Amino acid sequence: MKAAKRILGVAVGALMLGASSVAADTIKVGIIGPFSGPFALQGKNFQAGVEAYMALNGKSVKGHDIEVIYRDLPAANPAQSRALAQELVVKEKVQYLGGVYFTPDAMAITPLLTQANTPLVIFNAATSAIMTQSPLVVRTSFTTAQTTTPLGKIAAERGVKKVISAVSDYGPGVDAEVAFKKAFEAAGGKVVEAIRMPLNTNDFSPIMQRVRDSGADAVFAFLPSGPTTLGFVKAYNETGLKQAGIKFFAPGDLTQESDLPALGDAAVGLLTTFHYAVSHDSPENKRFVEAATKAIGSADQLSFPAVGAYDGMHVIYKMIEATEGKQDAQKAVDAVKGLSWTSPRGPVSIDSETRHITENIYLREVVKGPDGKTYNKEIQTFPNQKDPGLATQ
Amino acid sequence: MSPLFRVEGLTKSFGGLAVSRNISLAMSEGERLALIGPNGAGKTTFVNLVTGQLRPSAGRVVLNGEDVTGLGAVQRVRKGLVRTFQVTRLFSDMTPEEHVTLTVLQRQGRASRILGRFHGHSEVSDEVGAILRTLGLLEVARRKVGEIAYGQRRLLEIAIALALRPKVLLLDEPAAGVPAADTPRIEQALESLPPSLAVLMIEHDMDLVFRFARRVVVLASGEIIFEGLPSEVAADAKVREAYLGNYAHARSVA
Amino acid sequence: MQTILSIAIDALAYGMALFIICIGLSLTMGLMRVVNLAHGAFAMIAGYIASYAARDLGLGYAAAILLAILGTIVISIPLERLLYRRIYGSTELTQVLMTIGITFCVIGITNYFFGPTLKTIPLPGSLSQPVDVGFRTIAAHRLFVIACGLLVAGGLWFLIEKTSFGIKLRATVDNAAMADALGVRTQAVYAISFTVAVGLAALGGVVGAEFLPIEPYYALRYMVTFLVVVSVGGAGSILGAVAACLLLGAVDTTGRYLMPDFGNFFFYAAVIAIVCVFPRGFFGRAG
Amino acid sequence: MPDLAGIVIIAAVGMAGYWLFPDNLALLTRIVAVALLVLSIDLVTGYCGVATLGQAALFGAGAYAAGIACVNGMTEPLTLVLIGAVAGAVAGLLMGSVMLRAHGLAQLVLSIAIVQLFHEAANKASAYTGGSDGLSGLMVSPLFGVFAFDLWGKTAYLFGLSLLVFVFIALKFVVSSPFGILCRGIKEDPIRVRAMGAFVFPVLLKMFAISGAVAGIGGALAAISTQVVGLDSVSFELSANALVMLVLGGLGTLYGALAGTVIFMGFEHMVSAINPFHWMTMVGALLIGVVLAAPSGLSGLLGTISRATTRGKGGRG
Repeated sequence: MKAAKRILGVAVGALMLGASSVAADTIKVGIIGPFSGPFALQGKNFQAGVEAYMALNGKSVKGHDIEVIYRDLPAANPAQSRALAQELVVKEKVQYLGGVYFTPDAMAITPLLTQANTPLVIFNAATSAIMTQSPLVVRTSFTTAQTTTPLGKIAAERGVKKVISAVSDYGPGVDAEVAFKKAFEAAGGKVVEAIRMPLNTNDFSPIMQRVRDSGADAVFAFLPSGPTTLGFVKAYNETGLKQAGIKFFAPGDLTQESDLPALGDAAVGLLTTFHYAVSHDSPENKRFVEAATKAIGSADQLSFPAVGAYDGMHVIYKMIEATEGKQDAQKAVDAVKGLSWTSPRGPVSIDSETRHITENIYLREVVKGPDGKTYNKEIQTFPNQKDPGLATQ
Repeated sequence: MSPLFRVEGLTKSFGGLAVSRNISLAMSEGERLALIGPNGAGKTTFVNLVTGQLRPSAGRVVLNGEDVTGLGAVQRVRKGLVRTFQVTRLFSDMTPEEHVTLTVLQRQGRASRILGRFHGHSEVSDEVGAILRTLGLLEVARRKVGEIAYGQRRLLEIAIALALRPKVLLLDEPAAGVPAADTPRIEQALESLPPSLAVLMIEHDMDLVFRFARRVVVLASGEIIFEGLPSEVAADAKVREAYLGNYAHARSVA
Repeated sequence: MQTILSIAIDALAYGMALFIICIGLSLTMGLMRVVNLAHGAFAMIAGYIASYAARDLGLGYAAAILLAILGTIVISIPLERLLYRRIYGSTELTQVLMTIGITFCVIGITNYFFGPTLKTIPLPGSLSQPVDVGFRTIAAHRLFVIACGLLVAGGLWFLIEKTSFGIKLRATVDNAAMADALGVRTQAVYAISFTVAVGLAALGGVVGAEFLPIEPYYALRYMVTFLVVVSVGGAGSILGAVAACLLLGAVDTTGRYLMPDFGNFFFYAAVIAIVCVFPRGFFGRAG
Repeated sequence: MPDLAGIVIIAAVGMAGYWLFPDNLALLTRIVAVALLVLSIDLVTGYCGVATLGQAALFGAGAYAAGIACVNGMTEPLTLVLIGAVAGAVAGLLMGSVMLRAHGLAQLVLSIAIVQLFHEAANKASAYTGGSDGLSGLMVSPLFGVFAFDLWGKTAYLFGLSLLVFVFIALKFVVSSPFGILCRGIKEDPIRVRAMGAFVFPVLLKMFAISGAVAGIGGALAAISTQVVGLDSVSFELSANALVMLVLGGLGTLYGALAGTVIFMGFEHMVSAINPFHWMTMVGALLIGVVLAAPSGLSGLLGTISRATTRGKGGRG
């Protein structure tokens, strides 16, 4: 509760700052994210990442003050997304747009960018195709195909022959299913059945029954982070699949750190691949986690969107540096093509072809720490992974 | 001459309970018939059966030689079988003029037109005006129904019915709930009904019945127990028994 | 056969969880004629209290449930006095406006105090183990939910059909003015019914949390499900609510097993079919 | 022309929005699109008494039809609006023929089930609709070959505003036509209407088609101005929000629909800009406040006030 109050304070503070400082050398950055509604936690992580970056790297670049303006987009809503982006550009005169949690919201912004002379740095929205919509988009998150692909190989290596895939029936779910199938079958395995579950499924036991009936050695799952994950993992445990030795593979969305306390012991042993774990062992990450935890208020709430936002701000800072504070979107984007740095998640770079981030993907296992809390422990690294979805295009 | 309208063996039961039993009666053009009976005798049920709000369990309704039993309420209205309601059913935020105009337009098949005006058809407004004048509703023609007196609402029920140019009109207690001071206006309205129209009136006010009806039918427990001249009703033993018996029974439950 | 049994028991557990949450709404809608869209919000409040009690205060499961029910009722009393009393007898749409407003507020406030993360209510060891029921293992918790559902159904039936309060309640529902004239304190009857409904929402929110996890958006996320279940069963009917929950639970569970890709189609197609055949719900009260 | 003054006021308010908030035109355009949706609900709920929590099915039908047509090369905006209207009307007929089988709560639940089925279908047919990623890449031609739909959104807003005024005028004619009056009658007492010799079902179905066309125009406008169609346009959430806006503004006047939309969305925009994290509480408080202060919606409140003042002056309406 204290934390929530502090967040509110910070937010109001940021806004007050916005109202008072209209100096000519202030560069505004507009961040669109789900700050309320069912995905509010992810939005809070955006904010934490941004604030952490600014706390550690200063609030100005080459003498230009940076001001961040947040706009709330609670759920996927392209019309509202476009309206917010337009307002940020036209009214608030932001030079950079950032954030964006959902793919359709990004798709609604891309047609505006050239005219707005504004780059869009995507902190999350994870469908490959966004990058092809505009040359002014840069992405610092991941794509579902990117995080999922190594899993195919891992599953095969661990002696799994037959897998049943169960994904939520929406864009990223389908991306995950396709990417896993491709990678797993390339490695010699077979996906015996592919289930697409409606997003609003509450009771997963019938799905688990199906998993059991399919005779597969393992289940591959993708669900959006949040409440459904909990039901899925619980059902996996309660219906005895875990005891029966059926393995569980998933991209890391399923075991995002902020869901782990709720999952509790049920999550122990789950294998996931992802680009970032809060537990990542590096000095950069330690600094980041400390600052971001301070910004978000509670260590339990920190999760992957924060690192996307943190690196997104890094890219924006570099853009401002390169353009000397002048508004020149193309120059700004060109300046970060090929840019590489050490992120809290490990070494990363912006692919100069696709403008999407190249990063390590880690295999993680959920384990119990000495304090009794579960966390994602990185146990294997797949270095410098590009987005396979874009590479094939 | 075959009658304009007749019902034959009309029967309705809910579950095992018969509320109308084998009712048969006929009416000819210009007929003035009163249907009376104690509370719960099944009078309104009878009207509902005749006008198609309820489906009979057995029996038929014949209008102008045509069996209309299979038709719905709307089609029966269009064939000329029109009713008023015991408790007025009106649109509280519309005016009498609007009610009657809508009815006339409906009769002309223009009520569900989107590309058409509601007001301003001179022949329609003439007709509406004439009907409202006959029923003495002209001065309240443009007040909302919610604001006019109950007696006037009862008259409006009749006005709507007349606007449909019915062949047979069923008036379900046209004077019910009307203050005594206003009953003469209702009576006046009843007298001014077109002479060729066959009218069946349900009414409790016996003065009104005697003045209006030339024939009386008495219904008790869903059955016709008497049919004859108004002057004979009071003397009929079965009628007396039905009314008084029912009265005694009614007291014991109240 | 084993599969059928297995699905049947899953459907039963899910249906019973729905039943416990929805029956309170069915009572408010059927008996009090209030379309209380904030019903889920009360279930959610209870979930938060139980989670707080069990995780932060370290109370046992039973104590957490009790505290959650009492706490939710305490919170609901001022709401009933100040807000709900204004909409008894209002049009349905006005009630919708008010109760959606309440839901928004509850979501906003919950988010503010507890943050947007999922909250769990730790189960006692005895309920968290899988139990072998012969043909498969099932979480003991699911059996507990089934038992709770049966208990609630029986208890409510007794309350409404067999107690003097039940008589007063039915009299008030049929004709409030008459009941008032006969000396029934209708305000009090409404207040008590409301309390019972909220208490049931609270119980459902806590014991159903394994199916419908507690988070701030709970109140809106499941609103449609609750509304659908109540109207399929017929508002105000205990038997109807049981039937609706079991049937919809079965359709949902079977649909998701047989053709998971079209699970929602099954569910909503069934709803449309049922509503078209039984426009008042299975055992709806006329009028 | 019915209600000329009102129409002038709407156009004037719309233009005032254009001059006063030149930097928020995308928001204003969105308000216009949603206003069309809310108007369409007013037609069935306010004029016919059929409450619906699924109207977005019709809005979405229009949006997706226009979007799919646009992606397939039909990029002329007026044509797209027409396509949206037709698709909305067809969806309206479908929805009406199911919903009109029930009454009251059951009817409401049918509307929910239908919008969920539409949503599910749009998600499943991702080859055509883009599924949850949204249908993107709508390249709408400039209006009349001259005015492009650009970043500043002037074309989109003025186009939307003109559509709104045009639709509003058309609806004023509809609701004051014999058909419109008949609908009001059905809302109050369908049995009386039947006793007048008028069928109820076909009349209501017709209104559903008109309502669908209006919602479809709104959807097409949203598709044209956003250049993306998302699943949110066929969602229960949008339907419920729109109904809330209508009830907020007041039913059965058309003006209430517009006022409710502007107030709800304007308020939401304002408080969510002031506090992007906790605006929901404020919106909730607004709704509760309105019920306590004006149970029949804001236009009802205005009506009460104006009646009170005229009565105070001793005048008679």
